[in-house]
Amino acid sequence: MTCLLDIRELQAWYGHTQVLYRVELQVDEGQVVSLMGRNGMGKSTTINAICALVDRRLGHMELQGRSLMDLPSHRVAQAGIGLVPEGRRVFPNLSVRENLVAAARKGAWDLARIYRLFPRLQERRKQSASTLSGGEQQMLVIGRALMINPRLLILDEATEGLAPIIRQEIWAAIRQLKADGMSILLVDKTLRELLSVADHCYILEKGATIWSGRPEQLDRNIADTYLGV
Amino acid sequence: MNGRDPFIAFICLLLLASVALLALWLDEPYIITLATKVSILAMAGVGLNLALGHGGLVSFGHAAFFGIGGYVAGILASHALNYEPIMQSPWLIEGTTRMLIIWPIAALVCAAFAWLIGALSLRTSGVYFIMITLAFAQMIYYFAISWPGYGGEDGLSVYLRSTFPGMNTMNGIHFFAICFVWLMLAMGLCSRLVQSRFGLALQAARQNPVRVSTLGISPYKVQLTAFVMSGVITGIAGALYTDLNRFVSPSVLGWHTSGEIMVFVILGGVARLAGPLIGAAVFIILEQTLGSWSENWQFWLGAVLIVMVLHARGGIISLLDRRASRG
Amino acid sequence: MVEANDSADDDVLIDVRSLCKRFGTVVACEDVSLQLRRGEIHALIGPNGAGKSTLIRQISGQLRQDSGQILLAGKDVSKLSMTERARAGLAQSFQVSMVIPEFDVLQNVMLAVQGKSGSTFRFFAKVSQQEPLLDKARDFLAQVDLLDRSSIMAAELSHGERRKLELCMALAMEPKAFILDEPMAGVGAAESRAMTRLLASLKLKAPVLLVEHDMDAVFALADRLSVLVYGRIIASGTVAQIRQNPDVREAYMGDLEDGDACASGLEDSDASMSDQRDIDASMSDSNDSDDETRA
Amino acid sequence: MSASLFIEQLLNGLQFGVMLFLMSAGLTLVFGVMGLINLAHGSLYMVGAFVAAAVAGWSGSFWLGLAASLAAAALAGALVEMVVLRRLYRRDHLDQVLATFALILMFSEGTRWLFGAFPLYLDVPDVLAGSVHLPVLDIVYSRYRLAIILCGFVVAAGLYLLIARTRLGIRIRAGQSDRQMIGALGVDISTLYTLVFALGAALAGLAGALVGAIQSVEVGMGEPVLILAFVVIVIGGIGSIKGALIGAIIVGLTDTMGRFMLPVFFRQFMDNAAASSVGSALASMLIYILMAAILIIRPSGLFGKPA
Amino acid sequence: AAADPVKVGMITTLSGGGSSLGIDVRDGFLLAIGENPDVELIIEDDQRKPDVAVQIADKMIQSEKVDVLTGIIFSNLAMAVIPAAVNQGRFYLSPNAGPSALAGKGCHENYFNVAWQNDNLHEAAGSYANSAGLQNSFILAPNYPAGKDALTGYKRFYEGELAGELYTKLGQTDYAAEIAQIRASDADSVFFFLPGGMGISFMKQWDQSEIDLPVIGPAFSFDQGILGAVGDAALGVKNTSQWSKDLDNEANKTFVAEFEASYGRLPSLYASQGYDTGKLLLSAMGKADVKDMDAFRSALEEADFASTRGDFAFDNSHHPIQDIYVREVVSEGDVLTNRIVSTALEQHSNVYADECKM
Ligand SMILES: Nc1ncnc2c1ncn2[C@@H]1O[C@H](COP(=O)(O)OP(=O)(O)OP(=O)(O)O)[C@@H](O)[C@H]1O
Ligand SMILES: Nc1ncnc2c1ncn2[C@@H]1O[C@H](COP(=O)(O)OP(=O)(O)OP(=O)(O)O)[C@@H](O)[C@H]1O
Ligand SMILES: [Mg+2]
Ligand SMILES: [Mg+2]
Repeated sequence: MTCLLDIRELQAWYGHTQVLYRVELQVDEGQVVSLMGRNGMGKSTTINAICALVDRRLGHMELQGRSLMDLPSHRVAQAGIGLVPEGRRVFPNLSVRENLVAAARKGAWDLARIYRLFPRLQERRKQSASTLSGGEQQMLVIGRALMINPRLLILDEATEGLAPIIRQEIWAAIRQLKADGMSILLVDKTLRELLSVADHCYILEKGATIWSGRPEQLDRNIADTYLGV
Repeated sequence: MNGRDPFIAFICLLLLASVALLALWLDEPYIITLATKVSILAMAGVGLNLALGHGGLVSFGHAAFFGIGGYVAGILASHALNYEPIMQSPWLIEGTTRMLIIWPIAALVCAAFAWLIGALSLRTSGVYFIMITLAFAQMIYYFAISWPGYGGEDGLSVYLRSTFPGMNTMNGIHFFAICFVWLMLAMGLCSRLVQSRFGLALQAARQNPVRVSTLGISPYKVQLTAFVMSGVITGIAGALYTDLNRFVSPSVLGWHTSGEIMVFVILGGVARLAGPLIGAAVFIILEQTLGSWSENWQFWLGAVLIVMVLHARGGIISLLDRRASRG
Repeated sequence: MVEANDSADDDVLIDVRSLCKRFGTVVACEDVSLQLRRGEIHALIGPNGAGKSTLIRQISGQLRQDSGQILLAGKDVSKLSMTERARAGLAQSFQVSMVIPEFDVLQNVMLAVQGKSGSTFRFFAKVSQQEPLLDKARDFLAQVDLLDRSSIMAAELSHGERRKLELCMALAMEPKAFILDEPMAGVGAAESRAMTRLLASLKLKAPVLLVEHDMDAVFALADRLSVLVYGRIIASGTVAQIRQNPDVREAYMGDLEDGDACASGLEDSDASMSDQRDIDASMSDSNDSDDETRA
Repeated sequence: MSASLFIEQLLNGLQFGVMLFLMSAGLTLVFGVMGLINLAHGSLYMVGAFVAAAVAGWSGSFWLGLAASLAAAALAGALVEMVVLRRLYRRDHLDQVLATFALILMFSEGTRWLFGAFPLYLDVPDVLAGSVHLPVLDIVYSRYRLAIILCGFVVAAGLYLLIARTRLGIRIRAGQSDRQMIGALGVDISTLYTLVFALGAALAGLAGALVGAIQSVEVGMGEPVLILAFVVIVIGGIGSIKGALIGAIIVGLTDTMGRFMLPVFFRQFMDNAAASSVGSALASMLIYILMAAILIIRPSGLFGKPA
Repeated sequence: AAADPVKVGMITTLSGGGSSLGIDVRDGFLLAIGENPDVELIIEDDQRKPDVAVQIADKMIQSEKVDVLTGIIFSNLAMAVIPAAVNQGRFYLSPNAGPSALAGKGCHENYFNVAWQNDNLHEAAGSYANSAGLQNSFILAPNYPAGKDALTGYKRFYEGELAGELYTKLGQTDYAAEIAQIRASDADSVFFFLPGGMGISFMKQWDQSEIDLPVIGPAFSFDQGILGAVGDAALGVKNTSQWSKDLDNEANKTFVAEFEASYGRLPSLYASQGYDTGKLLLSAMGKADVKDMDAFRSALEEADFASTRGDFAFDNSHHPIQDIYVREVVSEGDVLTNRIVSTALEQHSNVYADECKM
């Protein structure tokens, strides 16, 4: 299997404060990788660094052998990364449909398929995104990221605020995507699901990769120390 | 506000005072006039900064208060100089040239206007607030232009500065002292205000009014109070400006004046204690030096301002800040 | 309007009576009645878009209802503004974090304390020198374990930390009733147990109306549950009653096995011990995985 | 006052309104849709008028001047965006205010430098000179003004379609609310914004050239327009093209009818000169009174979405 | 004869809108002064802001210690500066702007107006209307003091009826509504005072409306600097002025020729006023030392210089007594300019002079 995303020795800053010190992360083609760690350890920052949303200055970051370090965020996305950001950043002044088509690119995922996944969005397609319920917004951002038909889908707490029944659907969808061959990088707090779907796990502690391995390898000890479980 | 702000403000005030004293020693009365002008405009800026910087109420109509304060001073003084009472029935109201009477009246009138304008304008927010405050200022401007009573567009001359006990206000340095003390008072007041409980609520209301109201604090009341205070400070500066020029005209009410006061604040540093002072001083120095240097000085002024915006994020004061934190 | 026999019930702190709200054609709230009693945690669950946040916004005053009434401790507050309701004793946390971004953590909490004490219109004394205010704020921060972050700007907090701050601000208001919209969202697996404990302790101070999708937390905490679907309350009762209700399972929980809580895996409460054992088993398979760690 | 004069004044008001819309069309795009406070919009309008006048004077063809004005304003706009404004999107609105205020100074003085201090000449093209006789009510109307109305409506329709219906429009609006996010989804928002800003500038230039033919082409002509354009957009509700058009027409009608009717009204109580003076004083305040009233009743304009 | 050089401070509008007027005044003045070593000239831009003008005046008086001030274009700036300046013992020579307040009760011994009292050209227009047999004028001006003075001035001499009287908004650019009212009235002529861009806009729109009525106005909207921008719309319009390029006297011929040679454009009314101001100053300097205020004042009062407008004298309020002409806009080759057709008022002074106690 070829390596899709390869991150080594990544450091990143918010303004003058360094947040990432040494992040190591590999995502292989078709793999589901999960990124774990307690609150504030730098999971979202790592993801933002991949997408060029924070200032990353040092380290290596390659997508299929092509360096991402100097690319602006839109080029990163064009290279095939779809992001579901933390905290539902819908475009509030756009309608649901407009949110979905704003950045859409041709591929397997189109409006019809998104609506099939989330019928709720079809019901609300003309409504302004700012008036959606929290869960509906979450569906919308997932749909929006899928609409750009990425090679690597990044989900940062994508199931937050969703009802259990929808959450099950999302996990089912993730399994389906995996089966379709999409690579996925996941941050989530539902460890059970996470561990059952992931091929590989990374744990971050204070901005550095502290552990990595297959989910089966995650033992009580490590979980206790770094995930506080 | 920022921890170093009082210190920077102190240095700036010291500098301003020493410039004026130096000018006195070198017998350069015009420099004193300029220093006085800086004090007055900076004070207007301090007023605006309270609303715009700390309160997030971007008022594009502060010329209204500057002008109203100015007209209050002008009207009172001109009546006194012409020996015509302002009103005869039902009460006799006479004009006056005593600053100690003019100031409270200017403050009261400005407070009333600011309260009215603020109460209505605060129903809106953001860009709409900018425009509705502009609308009120423009109404007053057009009223002043076409109302013949006090000179209309031609303005109102008062020939002599109003008086202050123990001072010869026509003497440049004396008048400078008055304006300078006012500036210090205004800055001191703002600095205390911002660090008080009220200031905390005001700044919070700027950032997240909904959150503030769910904490049991009414953002509307807090903002309106700040807006009135801001209007009063700017209004008193306006009254002083009339005395500086011994003249007031509708041009101080125009949107250019609002824009200029705003530019002082932004140029110096929004929500920073010494911001308006630095902004006004730099702007006036640029105007003077470039003006003597090139006929197309406005072009160069624009160019310098642009360079400043692009490179001094957070205003000129942030440059000083950076220097200080490095050194 | 208030009937004598209703208001006689001293135990009811928040009494929502046949509330209705629609947005155009969307009915977000249809004839909803609900009571929050002293000393209880009343959880409100329901599918996404059911109208939970809308209901909460009406109670807090952010939205005005189309019809119906809201009583707080027997007093009709339906016409009061948000500020007045907060002053009457409602504290709220939001689904999307609402903090004062450019204030540090301590200042955020101080503002809440100040709101509670109603001392905003003091213009001269420096807040930073007011020890009682500071002490109180620090005290609350300690309760949510954020004290060591107190000088960080709220905007720079991580998502989970911000949720805690939000809760802390509600705490600092020392209200008559808490209304919390998804307080657990974003709180990591590690912290969620502490958070659950914190929430449980809240009801000793004042009753809690809790909206939450994290079923573990809900089942562990709630004394009573109401289920909202398409703007209507379709069921309410104890945890046990609701878990068995087929309608609720169909509309909301899906095909969850008993005890198979979905919110989190490793840190399950007693309700999902079987689960826990599974994972323990899977972990012991890989006892020498430490080598794998990329140091 | 005859009925036909009244109707003609209504028409004049409508016409003035559409002209106002044309003047604010570019700003609607830049300010209303992109969310950028551009005080230098009036300067781009002035650039359009000056270039049109200079090129028309030199070549003798109005149409060549018009084309040149579009090109020059678009170029100036693109340049300004790339050199200055691009760095300010992420900053506070206030920095944009300061920067574009500085740009006004540079444009005004630069124009005076290039073209001299004296007003320039620009006349309507021969095909559009003179007036047409409207058969209804016996009204004579300027052909050129009718052309301006037409142009205003075409621009309104075009902008509406662009913003509401095209993918480009959706992206521009998305960028307004969250620039970073639309970038992270793979849209090159910087280039897009440069283009849109240039388009807004070109519209300002177009208005400058068209209106310049019936008004005075002089340094400083852009400033009153700027204020009016902001008024129009705010009344209509920021971000709404329909709002801007309707806002413009309301302003046009209010202003024209105010100027016309108020003196007539005051003549009931006072002599001619005084009535005219009081009426006109009130008329000049009228649009601001209107704006304040509208915002007090509807805090986000007629068609704006509540914040 | 003068011992010391005379220090002259010129405050005029050199930037922004309205700067073309200031530039003309300055250029005319410079032309008159020439390379005279006895005149030390300081020029400052007032930006058309009254407060700036006042501060510059203070500077010139206090720091530069000028003897003579001049240059202000606009009445509102003049009102801000002149009273204070003359009270501080400086001479002020006005090359433009003569507000009535400074002609009547507010007159001052040190204040000399070399252009006109504000009402003069409008009065001449009224008088011309009578002589042209006009019976029913429609008159309009912006709603501010100078506009009101203009209409009052016109009505003071005009004897016919008024078809309408309108005050427009200051800075207005669209006149469709006013033109419609004129069309609907039964006026036989239109008199307007709309300075600067307002006049240009009005004339263009008037022309396009194809209403066939005679238009009269003061020279301001039909002067050299502005005619180019109004274009053919102005052809044939009668306007009143105390000066014209084709005035037949030696001083004027030299002035026009020298001005064209020096600046490469035709001189305007304002340039002639600036020029006359300069010449007046030189004539006084030749007779008295500026430090001897009384002598210098008498020298100024004599107005012993060759004015571009022919006969020139000061009345008791120090405003000109002069002929005011009616000019017609004509085209000479491919440029538009003015030609004198008649004299509207002869040896005209101003109505406020009686109130002046000096
Ligand atoms: N805008 C910012 N400026 C400065 N520091 C920040 C900013 N955003 C986050 N941080 C800091 O960076 C660190 C890592 O934050 P990050 O959001 O990556 O954590 P996380 O692992 O995603 O946590 P969570 O599970 O709570 O979302 C935190 O300590 C946080 O305080
Ligand atoms: N202003 C509005 N205009 C139109 N529809 C609205 C508006 N506000 C909310 N809605 C709709 O009302 C419904 C209820 O929304 P609400 O936010 O109350 O849901 P919720 O139960 O909190 O859902 P979640 O669990 O996903 O947060 C949603 O379908 C939403 O789209
Ligand atoms: Mg995170
Ligand atoms: Mg919700």
